Amino acid sequence: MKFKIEYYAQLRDEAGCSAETVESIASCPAELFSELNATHCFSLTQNQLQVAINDSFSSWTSQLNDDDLVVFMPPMAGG
Amino acid sequence: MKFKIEYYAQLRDEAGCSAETVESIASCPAELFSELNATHCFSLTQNQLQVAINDSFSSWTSQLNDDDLVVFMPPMAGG
Amino acid sequence: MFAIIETPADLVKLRVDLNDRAAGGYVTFEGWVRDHNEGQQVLRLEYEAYPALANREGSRIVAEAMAKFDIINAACVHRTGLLEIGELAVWVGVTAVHRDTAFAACRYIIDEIKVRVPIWKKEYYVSGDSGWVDCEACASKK
Amino acid sequence: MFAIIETPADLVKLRVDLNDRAAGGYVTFEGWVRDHNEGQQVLRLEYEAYPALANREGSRIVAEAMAKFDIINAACVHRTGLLEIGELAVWVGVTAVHRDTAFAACRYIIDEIKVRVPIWKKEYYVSGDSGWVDCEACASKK
Repeated sequence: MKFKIEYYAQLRDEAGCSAETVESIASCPAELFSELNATHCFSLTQNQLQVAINDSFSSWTSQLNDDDLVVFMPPMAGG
Repeated sequence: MKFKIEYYAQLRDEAGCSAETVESIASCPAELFSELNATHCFSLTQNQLQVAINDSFSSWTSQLNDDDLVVFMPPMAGG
Repeated sequence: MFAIIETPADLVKLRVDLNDRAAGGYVTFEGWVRDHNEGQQVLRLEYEAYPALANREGSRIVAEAMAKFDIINAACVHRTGLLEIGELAVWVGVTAVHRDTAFAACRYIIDEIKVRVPIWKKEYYVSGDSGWVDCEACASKK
Repeated sequence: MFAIIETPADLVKLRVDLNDRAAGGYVTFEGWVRDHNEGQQVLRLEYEAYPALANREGSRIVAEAMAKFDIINAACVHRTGLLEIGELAVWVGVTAVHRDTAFAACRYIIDEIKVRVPIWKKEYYVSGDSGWVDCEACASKK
């Protein structure tokens, strides 16, 4: 399947890009993050992050579908 | 002794003036209020009011001195 | 800073005067003239103060808030005179490093102002009647 | 109303939009960029949002406040981009008939915004370093 990934804050800095499209056999965000982490060596671990699929908060074990937009989010720090 | 009295809000309406100077033998605000009440028939009783002498909150039994400014205050209703 | 004012508050200036490089949180409370009170439709309000004591007691309350809470600055102004619906009657502003104390101090100031500062209000009703309003503390005891 | 904004908030307009004849109390919270954080001197901040989800989650929080508290209206805006010391990063405004619920709802909104809305900030220090700031909830657990 093909996924669009967007990166923000320190994940963007570490990925070196704000978005990328990847081909993957990952069936859920946890698998997808593990794959991307192998490439980008993020300093944050999965349990420090939240994930959104298609602009909605999701669980790490949600089913991914082709063309999904997946965003991994560092701890919120607004305000 | 001579006292200057100022009236505010409903007490001013009921006294028909915002200030007056009175000659009195009252030794404390309680006595003074009782005298003035005989003249003006206020709708508020002493226990509903507070009193200030010379722009400071005072007790009803404080000693009055000649030329004191005495103000009887209805319940505060600011804000 | 506390002041009784007879003309509309300059909200921009009040805010700028509290701006501080060390402040991370700024909380304000505004009391507005609303169109109803205790079941009656209100046309306008008239506020009257005993100015010398009102300024003294208002300043004391702001100073108490500065002493009680870990805040940077605090200010309060209260209008007097005839006010129309929607007009600002009272304004409180508090700055602090963190929001917790700014909220607490702002709340403290407005609560104390309402029961301790010699200010009274007369309501003018749509019905044609008018009347001096009981104090907040008295009303809540009814 | 919730919005992510890229230019300074128009505080006059935000206030006028909340003005309501039935409102007696108006509480606002502003988060300002302060010159220090956790012992470091801060030069400026950069806020970044995930806009689609930030707008959605921010709007949800404001709607929750409207449902939970007896208030008339509520609004919140959050800046993104480079902000200098003293600039407004976040603004919350709440109107209500009485002040109790206005304070409570304003507090609820800012507390939730800080932990639930996907916004991040990078601090630029006087020392020349810079860094993304840990979330408020994480920092308090340290």
